[in-house]
Amino acid sequence: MTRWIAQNRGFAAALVLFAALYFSYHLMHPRGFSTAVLVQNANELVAIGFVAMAQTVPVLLGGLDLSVGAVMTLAACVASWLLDGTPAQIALGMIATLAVGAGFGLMNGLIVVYGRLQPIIATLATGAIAIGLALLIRPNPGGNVDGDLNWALTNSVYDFAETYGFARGGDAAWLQPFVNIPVPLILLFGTACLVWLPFKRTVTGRTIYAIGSAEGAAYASGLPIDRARIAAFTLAGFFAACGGLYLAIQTSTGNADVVQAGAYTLNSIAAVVLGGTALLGGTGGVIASILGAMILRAVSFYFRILDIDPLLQPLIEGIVLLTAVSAVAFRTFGVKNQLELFR
Amino acid sequence: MTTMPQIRPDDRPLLIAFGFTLVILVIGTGYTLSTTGTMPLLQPSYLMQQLQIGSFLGICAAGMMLVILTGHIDLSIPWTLTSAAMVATSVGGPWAIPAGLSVGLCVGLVNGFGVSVLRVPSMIFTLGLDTVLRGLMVARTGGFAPQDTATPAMLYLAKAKLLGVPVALFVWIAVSLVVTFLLTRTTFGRALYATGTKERAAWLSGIRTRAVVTGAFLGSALCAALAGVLLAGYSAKAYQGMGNSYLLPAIAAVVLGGTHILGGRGRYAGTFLGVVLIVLLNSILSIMQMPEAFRQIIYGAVIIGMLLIYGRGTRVSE
Amino acid sequence: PAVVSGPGAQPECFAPWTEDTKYLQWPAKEGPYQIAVVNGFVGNTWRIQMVKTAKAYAEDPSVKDKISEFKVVSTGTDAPAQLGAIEDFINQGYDAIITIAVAPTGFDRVIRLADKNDVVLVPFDNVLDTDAVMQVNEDQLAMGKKWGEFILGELDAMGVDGGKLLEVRGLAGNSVDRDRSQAINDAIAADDGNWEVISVVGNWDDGTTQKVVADAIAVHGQFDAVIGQGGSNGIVQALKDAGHPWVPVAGESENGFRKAIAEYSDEGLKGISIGQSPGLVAVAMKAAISALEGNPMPQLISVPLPVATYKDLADGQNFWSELPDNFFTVNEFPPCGVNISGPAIMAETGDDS
Amino acid sequence: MQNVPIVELSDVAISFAGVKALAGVDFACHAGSTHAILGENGAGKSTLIKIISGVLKPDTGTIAVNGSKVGFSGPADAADAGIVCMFQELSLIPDLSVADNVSILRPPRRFGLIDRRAQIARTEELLARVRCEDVDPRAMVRDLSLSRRQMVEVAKALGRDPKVLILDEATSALTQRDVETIYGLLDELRADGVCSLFISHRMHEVEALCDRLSVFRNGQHVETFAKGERSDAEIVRLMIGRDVTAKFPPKPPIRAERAPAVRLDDLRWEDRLKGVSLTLGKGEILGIGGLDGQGQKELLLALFGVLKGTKGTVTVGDGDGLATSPHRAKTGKNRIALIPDDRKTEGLMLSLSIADNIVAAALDKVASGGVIDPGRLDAAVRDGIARLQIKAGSPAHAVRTLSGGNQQKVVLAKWLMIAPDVILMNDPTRGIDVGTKQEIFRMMRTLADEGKSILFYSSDYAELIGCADRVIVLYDGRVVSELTGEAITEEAIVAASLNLKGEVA
Ligand SMILES: Nc1ncnc2c1ncn2[C@@H]1O[C@H](COP(=O)(O)OP(=O)(O)OP(=O)(O)O)[C@@H](O)[C@H]1O
Ligand SMILES: Nc1ncnc2c1ncn2[C@@H]1O[C@H](COP(=O)(O)OP(=O)(O)OP(=O)(O)O)[C@@H](O)[C@H]1O
Ligand SMILES: [Mg+2]
Ligand SMILES: [Mg+2]
Repeated sequence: MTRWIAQNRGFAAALVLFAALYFSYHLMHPRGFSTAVLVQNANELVAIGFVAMAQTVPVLLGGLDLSVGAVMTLAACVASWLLDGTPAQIALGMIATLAVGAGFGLMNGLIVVYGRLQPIIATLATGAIAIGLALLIRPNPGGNVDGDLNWALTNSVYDFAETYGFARGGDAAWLQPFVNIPVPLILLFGTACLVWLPFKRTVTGRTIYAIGSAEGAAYASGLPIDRARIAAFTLAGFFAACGGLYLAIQTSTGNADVVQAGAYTLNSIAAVVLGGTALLGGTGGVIASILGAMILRAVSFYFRILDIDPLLQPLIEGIVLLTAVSAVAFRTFGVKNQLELFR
Repeated sequence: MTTMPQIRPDDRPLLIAFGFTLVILVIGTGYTLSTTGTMPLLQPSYLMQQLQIGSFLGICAAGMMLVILTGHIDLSIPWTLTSAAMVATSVGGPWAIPAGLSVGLCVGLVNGFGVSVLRVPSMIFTLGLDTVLRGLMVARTGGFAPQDTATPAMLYLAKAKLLGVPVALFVWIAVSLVVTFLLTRTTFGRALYATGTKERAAWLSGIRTRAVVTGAFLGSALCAALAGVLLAGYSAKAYQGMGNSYLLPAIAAVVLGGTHILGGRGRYAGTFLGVVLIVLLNSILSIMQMPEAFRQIIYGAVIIGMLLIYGRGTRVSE
Repeated sequence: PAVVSGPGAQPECFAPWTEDTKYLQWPAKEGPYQIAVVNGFVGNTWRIQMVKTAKAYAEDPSVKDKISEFKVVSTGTDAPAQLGAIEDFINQGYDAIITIAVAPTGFDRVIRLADKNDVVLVPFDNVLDTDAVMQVNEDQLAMGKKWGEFILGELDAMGVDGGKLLEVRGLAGNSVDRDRSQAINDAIAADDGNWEVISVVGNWDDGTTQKVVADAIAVHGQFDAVIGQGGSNGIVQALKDAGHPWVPVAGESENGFRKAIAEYSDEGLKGISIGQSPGLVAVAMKAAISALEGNPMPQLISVPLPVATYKDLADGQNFWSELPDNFFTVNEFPPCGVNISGPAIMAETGDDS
Repeated sequence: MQNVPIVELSDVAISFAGVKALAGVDFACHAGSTHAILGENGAGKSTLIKIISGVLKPDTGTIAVNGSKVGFSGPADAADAGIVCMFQELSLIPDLSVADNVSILRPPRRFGLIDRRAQIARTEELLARVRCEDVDPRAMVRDLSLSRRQMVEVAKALGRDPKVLILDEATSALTQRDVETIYGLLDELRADGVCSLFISHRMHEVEALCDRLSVFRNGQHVETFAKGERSDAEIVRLMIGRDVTAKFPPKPPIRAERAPAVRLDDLRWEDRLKGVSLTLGKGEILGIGGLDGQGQKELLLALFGVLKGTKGTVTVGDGDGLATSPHRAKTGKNRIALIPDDRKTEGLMLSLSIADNIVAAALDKVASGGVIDPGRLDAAVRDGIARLQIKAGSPAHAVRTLSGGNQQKVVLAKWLMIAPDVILMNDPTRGIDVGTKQEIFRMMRTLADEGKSILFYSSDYAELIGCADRVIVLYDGRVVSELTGEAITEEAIVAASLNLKGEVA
């Protein structure tokens, strides 16, 4: 345990910060600690959570993916055409959406690896392409998404069961311990656990960490560098598409909003940093970034329960962000060997 | 792996960017000839106008390049620019421009402190500061800069013409000369490249890397502030969000000019060409009335395509 | 809410969009009410003026006693955050939520929750593609039509019946841009003159508009008129800089634009200024309160277009030559008892320089 | 040994940007032998083994393994063929655990996923084989000392079941005990029929270990012969083309009284320095000995202003205190220079040009008022290159194109340019060939004679004995012994290093 904290100091700090923030939010909320509030918070988290996950993978490599927000938007626009009809059609639509995102990520990976471009600049460019495609697919916001799907996935497990009439409409005894869990939370953490945790324990996954930590050493050790890079960007595209898919379901809409895409990309980087993952790569993880996204969101929750001048809110938001990321830095004052500050 | 003939690898991006600029001019002229029978792109007056507008971007890019050379990035350009403009117009009078520039001074120092002393990743610190600046402007002005009209001096710098050439262009050229001089002929320039290549080794060589990084951010913020002051002159007033469209093009211009995004390598002439290229590309797309969707796609494709042609970025084999 | 038949309360203020507009009625609640405004983007003049108007109106004697709690939040252009904020206020037990939607669709879930909890949800300005909620707006199609017809009328009066028109569009992909542009072009198409329309994208932003108009002038030489959806200050600036002769211009309601019309109309700047008013927020708040009191309300409330042409500009009344360019002149709606003028909010801001 | 060579290169050539690194090389090595590769810096040794291990592809020529031609597309292919390489720059991943590193390529799996528990068990086994039971498999590599890392690297190589094991200066940072362990291991491996290729600049190691030697010079394979066929002097002549008579310049007579340049009194820092007191005289070369990681590095860093929170008093020259940053150290009344041990990340800016590196520490010397004078700059660079005889095509080339030895010279040139009064050296000859070493030692003596003071840590006892006027030995952050003149012997240093007397001097 002590070793875990020592090796994951950033994550531990983020966890404490989030717990404190979120707990006091509930204390102050008129309907704190209720399923409704939890469901609402979870819904708000999913898209940014997925995009933060997406950003994490290239960051672990020591790169940045500036196209994650755009890929999310592209995926949402694709999904807004495909998520209607019979259950089979909807399922196919979902798969197609995720495939589009993963495919776009794959393209990023191929460009970075075989074009030998720096990820940050390659994805800046492909991000523009993704937004362009999204605008072609959805020149104006709109879409048609199955209403049941929208309702079932944006509520608690009970509503999910009720909508689709399984487990006796949600009243089955075995389901009772879970009925209050928000479905979006299950989707988010489920994807993280089912996709990321196993992936991390493959050679390719470990190579991603190795590249971020010491690329030359990773190559000299014979690790599959190119494959890992491509996999990382593909995975980023996949996670971003998960975010887009959920966004489309949540809003029943595709909206090729350039500004929103940009905001998501930048927020994803903030989330990654808040979660304790080093932008230089090598340490950190996807779960930590979800936590970072939760912190970002939790900060904005306060504007809804506290009486804060609306025109001061952007300022406060900025100061909180700046303070949070600088707080991490106060460690630098404790560093006794100044060489440790310079990588 | 044979010897590179004549062309030095450093010059390649310059030549390619220059060639590409010519290609754009040719395509654009072909288009206007075939549609309207005119060729505005080759008229000096049109080019001057484009360069006048491009000078705001050019000045931002010059500052951004300093920061990128140190291996960092400055995302606070948009609201530094806006804040400087809004402060300048609200102070007004002879102190307008100094007041605007002093906003840049403060922003640069704060960024430099956060990045080099606190060692927060620049990507995130400058983003945070940008948000704070936006918040400050929203809060302070409440939507109405007490006085938002540009002073005569600002109008002169941004709009007037000297010998038929826009003064703004002279400002851009002056900034370019200063930056080129800084980079090639001063100890600060050498220290900048050294720090960007390997900060650890530079620091152990007794280079004050914190000061160097702070200097780079200072340069960037001052450039953004200057661009803001000029832009306010060009629009005759300052307004919220006037800097929004200067961040990504500035980064793109620097990179298209052959500067390595991770720092340590790059020449100013490249950045200058990069700006010209982007300005012309934009104006041709708008002449063609290109829909936003295709505009974005072309933009992305051009960046990728050119970088692929540069063929930089060595595979790590060690 | 129940769908009822009209007429609704205060028809002089809450005018139905068309004759077919249905009416909605919520069960009457005891006041005072908790009301929230969920804004999206913040960081341009219009939105800030809107927020200030909302706050000022909440203090207005006519409604102050009816509001027990009033909050404004801005979520940025982030759909989940906006939906989340709305849902949060529903959860907190707010009675009415006013919002500028970040997208015209995607609100199904919060509409459903609002109905379940008898919360009045009022989108305004950027409205929703649905008839399930009460909405407040100016008619964008009518606005575009008016712009187009006015310009063509002026040209006709000048004896011009063909030539080049410059259209400056707004933000790509936005439904307001789509509606306005379509109406403008329909009006032009309906004219029997021989018009060539050049479209450029100005994003409703002064700087972008100024640049694209300058570009268009440089390429096309001269236009017979300009129709801009926004960023009107930029249009004027670009014409001035290029030494372009003054021509009829249609635009928004920025103070700077009106100042320019007043100054140059003799020289040919025959302008029309129609504004999407930040004061809409006050109308939306008033409508929400009225609905909470149990009055039948039109589902789609049409707020009259505040039109001013070069003929009826008066300094100190519908523009202020002493004041900055950036604020939106039309703010009050007398039929609704919304009397917060732009300068009044400005006075509240104070002059701190 | 008459059988088919396990690795055979025929007519291999490779060049980098026009510089021939290897040309027309025929080379073979056999199973069951330990084969040394010798040559001065830049001779092409590292390039050779990079070709063998698949890191580089030759421009021409062929490689055969066990008689059949192969074309490796990367280190992974070579590893599949049983060729395992320990590079001179470690190939460990700092942010992964020791266990992860040891099994990095072919980890034990369960259900297709990496089995952490099996991995740890395997690592413990391998660490035991290299007598490093003290290393925790779960620890992060970045938390280990350099010598421990090298041993982990050895364990990692062993874990790959090598047929050909290549050690490129893999022992350069090892302590005596670990070196012995490796000797033992290599003997075992030889008995198992493994071929070991061993690159080292330490002749005594080669002597002790290898049965065959190959000498390279200027990118060409000069000769291969069995151990004992040639004398040391002959080998050196083959390597550098001339005789090296005395390795170390003669020491001046011992002088009792020297004006102090640096005085330390009870210097403490964290738990690494526990009260170091010493005096470094003007014109003196003071050697620091001891096992790796006893505070030597920290001592040098502290004097250079890198460490914060030091306690105790330090007097530099007449009355100056401890610098607070390298910049202060460099620009103080008494200028201090530090030659760091890791030149790739601490000494050099690899992708910058040779010229820029040489002037990096002395920018203000070639500038007035912050503006550089190109004439003075060129002169200074030329002077630096000439003074240290740096072998370089053009000063405008990136330093990374230089061989290791020449890179080290660039570091030295950089610091000589500020005309330092006190030079701190952290293992300055690591990976440097005999010829260059000799030059460096001669230069150190010249500097000392000019009145400069040198504080010099070396992991090689012979260097301390041959070069230092006085030697102090550190143990656990304390000076445990001070040796002067005749008393500087290997026995004395080793004994003090192990703190055998148990006394504190
Ligand atoms: N990537 C490269 N680019 C340019 N030159 C190179 C490159 N790699 C090696 N060289 C050159 O090839 C020659 C041989 O270098 P190599 O590293 O093999 O020497 P070495 O024998 O290992 O020397 P040392 O004893 O210093 O390790 C040197 O002159 C070096 O400058
Ligand atoms: N990233 C790189 N790109 C190009 N060439 C490189 C790169 N890194 C190293 N090299 C070249 O590869 C050659 C071998 O590298 P290495 O670091 O092993 O040098 P070396 O000569 O063995 O040095 P040392 O004394 O440390 O032995 C060097 O001469 C260097 O020129
Ligand atoms: Mg070597
Ligand atoms: Mg070597």
